[in-house]
Amino acid sequence: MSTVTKHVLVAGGGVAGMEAAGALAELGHRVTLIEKDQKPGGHLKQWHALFPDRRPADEVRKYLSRRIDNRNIKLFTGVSVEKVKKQGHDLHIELSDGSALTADAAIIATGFDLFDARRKEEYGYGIYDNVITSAELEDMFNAGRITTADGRKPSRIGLVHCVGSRDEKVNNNHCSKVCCVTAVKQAVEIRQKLPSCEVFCFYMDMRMYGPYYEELYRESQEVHNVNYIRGKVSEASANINNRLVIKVEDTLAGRPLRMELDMLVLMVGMEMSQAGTRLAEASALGMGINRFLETGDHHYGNNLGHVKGLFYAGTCTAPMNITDTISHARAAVTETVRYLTTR
Amino acid sequence: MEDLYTRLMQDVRFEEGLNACMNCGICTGICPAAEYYHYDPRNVVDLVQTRNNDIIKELLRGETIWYCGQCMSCKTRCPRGNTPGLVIMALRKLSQELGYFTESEKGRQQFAIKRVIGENILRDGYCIASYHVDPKAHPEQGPAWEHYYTYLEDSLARLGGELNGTEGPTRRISSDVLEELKSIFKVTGGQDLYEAIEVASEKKAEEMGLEFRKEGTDFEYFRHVVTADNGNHQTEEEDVRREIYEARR
Amino acid sequence: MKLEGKKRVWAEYQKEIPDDHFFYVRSCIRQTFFAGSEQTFLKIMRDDLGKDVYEDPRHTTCTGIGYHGDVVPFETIQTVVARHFALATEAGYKNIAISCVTSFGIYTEILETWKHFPETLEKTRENLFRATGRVFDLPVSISHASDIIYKFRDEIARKAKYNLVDVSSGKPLKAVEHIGCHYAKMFPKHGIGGAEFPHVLVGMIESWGGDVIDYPERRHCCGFGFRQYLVQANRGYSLSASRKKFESLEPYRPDFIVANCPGCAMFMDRWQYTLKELDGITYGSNETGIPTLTYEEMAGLILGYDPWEMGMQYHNVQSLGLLKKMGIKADPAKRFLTKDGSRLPEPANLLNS
Amino acid sequence: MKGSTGNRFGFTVNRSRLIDYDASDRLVRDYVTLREPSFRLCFACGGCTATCTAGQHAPFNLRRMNTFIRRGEIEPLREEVTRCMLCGKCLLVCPRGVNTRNVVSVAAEAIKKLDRNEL
Repeated sequence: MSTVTKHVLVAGGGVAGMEAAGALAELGHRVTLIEKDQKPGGHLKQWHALFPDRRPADEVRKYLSRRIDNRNIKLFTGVSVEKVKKQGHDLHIELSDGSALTADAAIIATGFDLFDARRKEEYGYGIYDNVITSAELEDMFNAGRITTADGRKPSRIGLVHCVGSRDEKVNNNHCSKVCCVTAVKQAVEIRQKLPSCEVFCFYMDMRMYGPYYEELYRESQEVHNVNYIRGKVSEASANINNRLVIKVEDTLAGRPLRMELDMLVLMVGMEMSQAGTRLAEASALGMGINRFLETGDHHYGNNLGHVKGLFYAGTCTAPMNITDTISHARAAVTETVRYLTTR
Repeated sequence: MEDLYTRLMQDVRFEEGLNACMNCGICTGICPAAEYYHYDPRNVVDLVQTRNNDIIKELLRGETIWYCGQCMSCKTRCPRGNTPGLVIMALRKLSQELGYFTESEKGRQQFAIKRVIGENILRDGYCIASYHVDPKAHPEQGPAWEHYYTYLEDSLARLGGELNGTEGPTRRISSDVLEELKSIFKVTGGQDLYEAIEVASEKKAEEMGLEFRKEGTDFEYFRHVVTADNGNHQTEEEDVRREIYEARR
Repeated sequence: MKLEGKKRVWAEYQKEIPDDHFFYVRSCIRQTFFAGSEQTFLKIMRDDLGKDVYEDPRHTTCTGIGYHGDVVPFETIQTVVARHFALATEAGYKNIAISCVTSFGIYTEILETWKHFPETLEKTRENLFRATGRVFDLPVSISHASDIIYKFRDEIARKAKYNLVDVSSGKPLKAVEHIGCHYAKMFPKHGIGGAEFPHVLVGMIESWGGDVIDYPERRHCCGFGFRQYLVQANRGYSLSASRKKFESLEPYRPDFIVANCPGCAMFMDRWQYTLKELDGITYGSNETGIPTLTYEEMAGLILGYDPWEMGMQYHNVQSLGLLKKMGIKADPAKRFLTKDGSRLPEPANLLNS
Repeated sequence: MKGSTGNRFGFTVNRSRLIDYDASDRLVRDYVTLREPSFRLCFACGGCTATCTAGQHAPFNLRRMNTFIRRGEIEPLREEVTRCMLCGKCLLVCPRGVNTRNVVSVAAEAIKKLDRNEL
């Protein structure tokens, strides 16, 4: 336990922010945790189950709630951090409610926004009734009801990978990393909940980079009969029966393919959050060409900001899964403590 | 042999049309040609980006590049900002400049397009005008067109035009304007392309033992190129040939 | 279907269309097959809307069919288009109004090329000067002629003599809109409503009382394909693509099809005849075919123009049923007349006659 | 003038190369999957095609054949299954342990049954 108590601000109460706040508080530091939503938890609040093992998201939520249940942490919700400025040895921090505070160090953990699927106009999200996002499918899992807009039980569902990722048309050349495995996880869940429903994943590459991801992919084929078609869906439309019609090339057959579906799920990717972008612009924090925060060194200084005393944690720096986000947050805490003790 | 990829890069449309393809197939998924020909724009772009001279030469000599209909639907959606349609246009231009187009059935058709559309432009100032579309050669135009064409002068007059008039629809383009057009074609390489098509076609006609004339459309070779159909344009033969070829290398 | 979603897209793709003073360039295909449509556009602009539209008889084809038929090099077509800009410059016009969608796509492509590769603009200036001694200013705006009708659609609605409504039932007519590929697929931001949900014809149809059908093959090409129609051996491609659209739109029982591209309007009419002859298929209610209109004809009908003076009889699928539904009294016996009213023989085998 | 089509237009509606998933059926796939369950494991790496001896000399592509089975595209399958020499080299390379050789045999069997309306 550190002997000198310092005050650290954590901007963002999602997975990274909660873990960082918890770890700092555990070491005896005073933490102010700022969350823009009414409740902490970030995107995890919406998720039903997690890849690769489909454990309930609630288990991780509970862990994180316990993590910030510490009297050293002061949580403020419904308010966001708008600007961070170096002032002598301290950091001067401005909040969206007009108040300001001073801290010895700060960790930015403003996270990501899900890609706005309306920007991929060819898929008709927000126009055709049964085009939904991966997040909305989680809502359905939470509600225990997977149905079309008019309440029918779907007999065929398609999942489109890389929506808003790897696509210069929406100015995102980066891979969001987690969508492939999310698609596989959701495909398996659909097959388990609706055994008569056929499921198709439309992918360009299967990026099963994490432990047990490839195994899940294999299980999805071997046990759950999930279908995979290699090709980026070109467009979706609705027919007279209000079923969706998609066009895609089956690149492994080298021929165009057409298929009717009851539901199309868009695996929306990660973008730097709007709140984080605002903060970065106001504070002149560098952003990379992918618009996430640029770190001090992408190999060995991946938690460092360019301002002394300012550290980064989680998906404000790049897309990552929960495991990596928690590790990244802990690493940010290590860097913060080193800074505070050697300053 | 001259590096064909370098030649292609000199075409601004090629530079614009080809970045790096990741073979997602979004182009082929909505390509009208992919449905009715053995055609896969994704594959064409992937072959070109190998920068392999032999592969590009095969494309220039083959049927594949002539299947595209240039609707440019591929441009709208490519996540890498490529335009396979523009790549095709650059390949077609080079194929004609090098005379390779006569090696394929679909490529040989360029002669007919030059003789009809190409010459309409310089002779009349139109790609196409009512008096060019003879219902006998265009039965698909149907009875409405046959009637319009038969009574062309009357039909046009009722709609506010004048056949061989000086203004309005399908007016006669004056000779000084046509001289300007010809001059533009001379200065910009249009005339050279026309000549390249003529020279290679005449050579091919001789090789095939078909009658060829320096003018018009009423002779064996012309009729041959507009009607010939070997029935193989939807089969996988091209693919097979390429696979064997690549395997040998 | 959620209309709000479409409205959001439409709001995103609005472009500046000038109010007046246009330099009009004709279309090879439109003046050949729909001469009355171009004349109707000019009449609407000049007589109904009081606009200044200038036409220089010295303008020629843009060579677009030759360009997309691959016998005309890019350098050549750039220079031909530059010559049209020179004519506009000489006449003091800065707004180009383009009849043809292929031309519109080419003008757009050329201006974009000149922007991204400035050396091509310089080369074109040099080429044009060497060939013709002409110089040109870049236009301030280029609009497709349908953009301009779109801009004035509400003014036309206020002057409307007829609406896209079935007068006997009071219900809106059901329209299929078809947008030429080169209108917005290459450069979505240059098309009203963008590439995925173009609003240019939808806006007209809705302003004039009709309903629009959204069907699965809405965005598919009519199948012109340039060389794919020009050469007889390839025409199956062209026919097949249109058939794919007909099969997809048929279940919605549309009252008519309208296109902003001259080629598309022509093919979607001609192929209905060919499919009937080849395969015995006739689309539309009572299997009489689906009338295919140009947007100029549609606008003309709204303003009370005589359908036969616009040339609507020169479609294989006749519009008598449609006209009746709209309450337009047009004597079928007056379809095939000369300018001074003498009767020409009637063609046989028209659809929906 | 008449083309090879024999009609007065000189052309006809073209045959579609589109894979229309709603027009085809998956009888052959289901038969193959039932009798050779490892078929489900193929993830289209192409190892089989690369090592295939028959594929060096004839247009045979096992990886693509698997795709056709999955999509219910029977016509291209008919010829494909006859081209395999059943040497089994592909078995050695498959990273997913698919009994590739048996997939071909079972698919050939399924087509025969399909033609006799026994599927």
